[in-house]
Amino acid sequence: MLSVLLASGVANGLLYGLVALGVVVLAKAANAFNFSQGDVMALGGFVSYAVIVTMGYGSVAALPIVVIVALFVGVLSYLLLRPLMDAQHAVALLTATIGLSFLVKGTIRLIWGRQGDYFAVPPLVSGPPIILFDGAVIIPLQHLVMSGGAVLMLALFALFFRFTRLGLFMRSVADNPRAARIVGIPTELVLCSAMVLSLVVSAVAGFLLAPATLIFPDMGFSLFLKGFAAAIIGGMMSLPGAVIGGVLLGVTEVLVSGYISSTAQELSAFVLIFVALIFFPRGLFGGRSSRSV
Amino acid sequence: MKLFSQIVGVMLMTTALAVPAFAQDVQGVSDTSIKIGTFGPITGANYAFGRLTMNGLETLFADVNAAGGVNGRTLELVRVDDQCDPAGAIAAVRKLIFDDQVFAIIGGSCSNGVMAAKEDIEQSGIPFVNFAAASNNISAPEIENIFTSMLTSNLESALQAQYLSDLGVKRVAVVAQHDAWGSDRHKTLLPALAEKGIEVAVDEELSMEANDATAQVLRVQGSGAEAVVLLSYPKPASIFLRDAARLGFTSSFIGTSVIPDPVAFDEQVAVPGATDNFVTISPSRYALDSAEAAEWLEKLTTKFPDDEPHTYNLYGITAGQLTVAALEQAGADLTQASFIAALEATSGLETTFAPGPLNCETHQCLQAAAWIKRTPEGKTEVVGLSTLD
Amino acid sequence: MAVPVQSIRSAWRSGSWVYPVAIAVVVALIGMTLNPYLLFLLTRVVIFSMLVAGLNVLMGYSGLLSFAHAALFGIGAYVTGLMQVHLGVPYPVALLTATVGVTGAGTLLVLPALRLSGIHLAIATLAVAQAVHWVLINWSAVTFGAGGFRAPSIAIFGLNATQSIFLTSLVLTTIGYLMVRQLVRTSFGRKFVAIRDNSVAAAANGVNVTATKTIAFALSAGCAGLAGGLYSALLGFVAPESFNLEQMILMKVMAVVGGLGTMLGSMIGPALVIFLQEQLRDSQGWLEIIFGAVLIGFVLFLPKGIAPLIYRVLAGKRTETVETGPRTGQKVGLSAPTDRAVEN
Amino acid sequence: MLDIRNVSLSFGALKVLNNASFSLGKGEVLGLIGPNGAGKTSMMNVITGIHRPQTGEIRLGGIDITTSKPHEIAERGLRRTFQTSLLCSGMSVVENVMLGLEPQPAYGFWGALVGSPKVRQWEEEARQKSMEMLDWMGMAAFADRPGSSLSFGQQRLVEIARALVSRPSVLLLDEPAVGLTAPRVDELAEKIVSIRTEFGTSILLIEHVMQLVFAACSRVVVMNAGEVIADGDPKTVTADPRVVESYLGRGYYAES
Repeated sequence: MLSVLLASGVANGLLYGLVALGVVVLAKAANAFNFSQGDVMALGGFVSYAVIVTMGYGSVAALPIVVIVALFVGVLSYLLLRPLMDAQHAVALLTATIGLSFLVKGTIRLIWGRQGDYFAVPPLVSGPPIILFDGAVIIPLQHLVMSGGAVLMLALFALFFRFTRLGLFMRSVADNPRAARIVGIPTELVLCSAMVLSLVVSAVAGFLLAPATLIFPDMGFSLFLKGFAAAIIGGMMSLPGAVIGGVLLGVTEVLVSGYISSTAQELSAFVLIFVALIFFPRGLFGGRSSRSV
Repeated sequence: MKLFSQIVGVMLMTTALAVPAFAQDVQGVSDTSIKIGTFGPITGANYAFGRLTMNGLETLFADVNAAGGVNGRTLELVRVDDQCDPAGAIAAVRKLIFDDQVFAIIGGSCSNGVMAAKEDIEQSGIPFVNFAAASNNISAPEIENIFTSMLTSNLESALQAQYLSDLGVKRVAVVAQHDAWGSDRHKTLLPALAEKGIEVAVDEELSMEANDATAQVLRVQGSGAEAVVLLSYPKPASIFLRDAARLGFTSSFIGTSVIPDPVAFDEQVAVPGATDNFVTISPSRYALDSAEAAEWLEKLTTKFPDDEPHTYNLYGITAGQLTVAALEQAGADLTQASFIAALEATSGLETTFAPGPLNCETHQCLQAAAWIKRTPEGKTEVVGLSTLD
Repeated sequence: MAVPVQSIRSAWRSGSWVYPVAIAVVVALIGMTLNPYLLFLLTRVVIFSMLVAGLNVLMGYSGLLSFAHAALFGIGAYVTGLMQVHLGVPYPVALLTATVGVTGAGTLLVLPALRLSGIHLAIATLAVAQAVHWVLINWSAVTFGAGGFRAPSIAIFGLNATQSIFLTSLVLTTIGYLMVRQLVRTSFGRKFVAIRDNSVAAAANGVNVTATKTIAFALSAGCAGLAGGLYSALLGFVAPESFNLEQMILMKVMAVVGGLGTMLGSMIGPALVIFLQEQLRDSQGWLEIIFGAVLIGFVLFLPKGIAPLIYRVLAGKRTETVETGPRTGQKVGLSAPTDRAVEN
Repeated sequence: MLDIRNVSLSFGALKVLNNASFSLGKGEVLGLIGPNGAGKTSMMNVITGIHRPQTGEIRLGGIDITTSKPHEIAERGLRRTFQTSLLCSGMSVVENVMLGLEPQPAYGFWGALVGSPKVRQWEEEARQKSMEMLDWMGMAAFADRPGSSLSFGQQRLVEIARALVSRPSVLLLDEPAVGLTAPRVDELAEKIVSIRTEFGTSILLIEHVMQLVFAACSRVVVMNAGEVIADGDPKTVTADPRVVESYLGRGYYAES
């Protein structure tokens, strides 16, 4: 039982980790948070539904379209919120992203809301689950694809930040925005790419998640909350931390559900958020000093 | 003093607006029309229970109007969105009664909303037929002007327990979502099972947000339950069945009236064979894909081309047929009192979709349910009708 | 004009209680003539004004973001309703207990979180709110679970239930409004604004930042608790979905539209939002899009909300002080470069 | 008045203050100078409790304030200004100054809620005191303007008024001359000197503008790389080769 639980906890956790990646990218580069991330994740699911089910193309075609839509939404969001993207407007920005979240959700409902209540997206690959150790571990292919996709995204992110110019720019803006501006790093470009990147990774997470669940317009917020919890557990500033935080959250949820009570499952994320914020304000992996006021 | 006179002016104006114009003797009834109000979620997450049921009601009204109306009067439907929220439902009901001045209300989809508005409905004495909300507390204990044409949670629970008992099941697992609807069903199912001597092996929660039911499936699997009652909306139920299929857990699965279409549900589960042992209960004896529903399906899709047809449309049709029958019974000299009396006197009324004749003596008019399965060919099949022993 | 404009202006300026009370009396008289539907809406506006006034102390004046207010509002409603139902306590006692209890509970819940600021505080309060919601649903032995329960309504002076709760709410909200407005005009108000504009500088000037945050939170929790208690009697039915995150967002929209950090905004915001909500009752799915657009539009183009515009009309060209200054936590452009941040 | 003994502060591997010691005598105006990154502002943040040093001790009037919180230190009579002007934009100028009097309002929460006579009296007096202070700084004309509408230099003066209004025993000024023109700097120096004579306040002044340091300070402490490298009267210290090397640079004498 434990191994099965762990396997599904890890698969779900990696998805939370993907949302957390988006949270961390934006937090690092722009010191901002975007409530509409969860809704863009839902949008990713709906777009892949439209491509795969409504238009009848394969899953391979869905991914680039999901990314293109997310790029579009990301650039639009950036253009809209640009005046608020600095430290002084943090609260205003957060409030505006709540509005954005409503806009995205409302749009999803306007387009797909009348066609049914919950949509099923066919699995990316079909086939029997992988059974290991005489059935002690059963890994469905969809979980494997989800996990694989999440790990791949993480690897791409790591490479991006290490080896591309834009990635370097984003890192230096995160480390010291003032210095970065002085040495001529295009701050605007960095902020824009952070916003776009965080939404793209969310939409891809939606694309990966969609086949494993049923999609509906309101699905985004709780996923964003869990992604956020994962980011906090991971220290908010560390990319691997975000993914590990996600896995930790996913495993905690499934263990609480399996060994304590399924009623307590929903609570565990909130308790983790609170505990992490109070006792590990820098996360389990963060290392930034804090001031006393 | 000018300020004072301005204030008085504003007050007088407001009074003038607020006092209703008594142009007619019976609220909402003219020589040519009857104004009927309806409320429920038109938008938002629960729109299906509200808007789609309203679509059915309105389609039926259009049908009746096309045939000359009721005693020469056409039926006019006023829709108000309550957003499935208690305050919204109170506002909606008061708007219908005091602002739109409707003759009667046929509506209500979210139990908590209807419960919140119940006091207003009760006090105003307006005839009310609940068409989609399940809670037993809406219509019981009996209140003079409140009726329901929906399968109540008590009855549904009792019928489920009876069905399981007939199957010879001794131990069941319950998997429920803990929202207003789910906990209402849960609260009534447990005593109903106990009464039939059926033991609850495990009692699990699966929330709307869950994307994984591994833990729940494993616990149910380990409990030795012979059947599983899924007290949930299609989404959690699908997640459960998917995970059950992947973990190789087979059992009898019993659905609820919020999953009235096993074919659509099978498409949502999307795992071949996962719903083979799934039977669900429905307040409608024909599914949308049946020959009996074809005529209505066409009318619905013509009238509401943007909305996907749904079993909830049929509940609206049932409520509408009950309303029209009672209006006809009440005669040309229509009053709210005569309409209520006609509703109460309704007995043995055959409707197109209700699984049994409607008897409104107890104000809970529907006392039967259908059991529906998906055939291997992908059609719905009514496997039985049941009424309480 | 019989009443000289000058005297109205000076009355506004001095924070006199005469005008708010006069407005309340007019509202009361108008309210008594309204039909139950409109009176229900008006009472909602009045109750939400109390809540938003408290939220404004937190969000507007102190710059602290909280997502816990819908939950605190809910606790107020539940405590009031449940004490009457379970213990048979009279309404005023239940209401008072709820107010005091929510003040205490809100403060206790958030005390550990006050070490945090900005988004982290917001998320911590969000977690608290979700946890409270979970408890309301699952502690069914006491709370009656997700299905809610019928709460007693009240009757005073032989009036009907809606009129009674309307007058009660109006009186309490007016008193609450006057008290909070009085408070923000004293050193407490300056401390709130100081920790919002710059908590480091505030501390260096002797402001106990944690204590000030706690007071702001306690005060706004108290307002939420009292408003919740009134809401319980207004609805006559208490259920968890009246206090979920969507309601929280609605409260935020009210505060932003009215004008963060202005007391007048706390009254205008709820009125406008509830009016809009009613107008959109028969719209087909545009509600979310419109509210989303309104929120973004205000934050971007009218960050001070509507209240300052009204102040300008009411009081002529006025200088900006605690009552009318910029309140959204953003700084108005400094006349000198600001890139020399505090070294740390 | 203020004793800093062997204070060290580091952020991770970065050592910002290294065993630094100096003291500020009663009624003294002490200049703290050094190159960028020498740790001057960090020193000020350590003194005012914003950062807690890893080692060492800070005493104010003989009382250990090393672990005190910023507001407690302020209440003990130590006030400061900031490098970037930090008036609260949401308040008028006079309200900003009144903030300096906040720790000791003679009324509590309940009094403030109901607006008791005591509250009104205190508020009236506080406004009076603040207006006097603004007047003294020559800023009374701006009293009702929003804090953010003032020029940078004007905000600086208001900030000093805010720090002074509670008559602190020690005042820390962090680069008050930034962005001021030369005649303004002279005015500021005069003000600083008269703060000492008029209120008896001891002043620690961090400054790059040597014009101000020479005009106002009786003694100078020089820091470099987190260490105190010189301590003495301005002329002597600025002649110290180590100081010239590390901070003032060759061009210094040529400029002045």
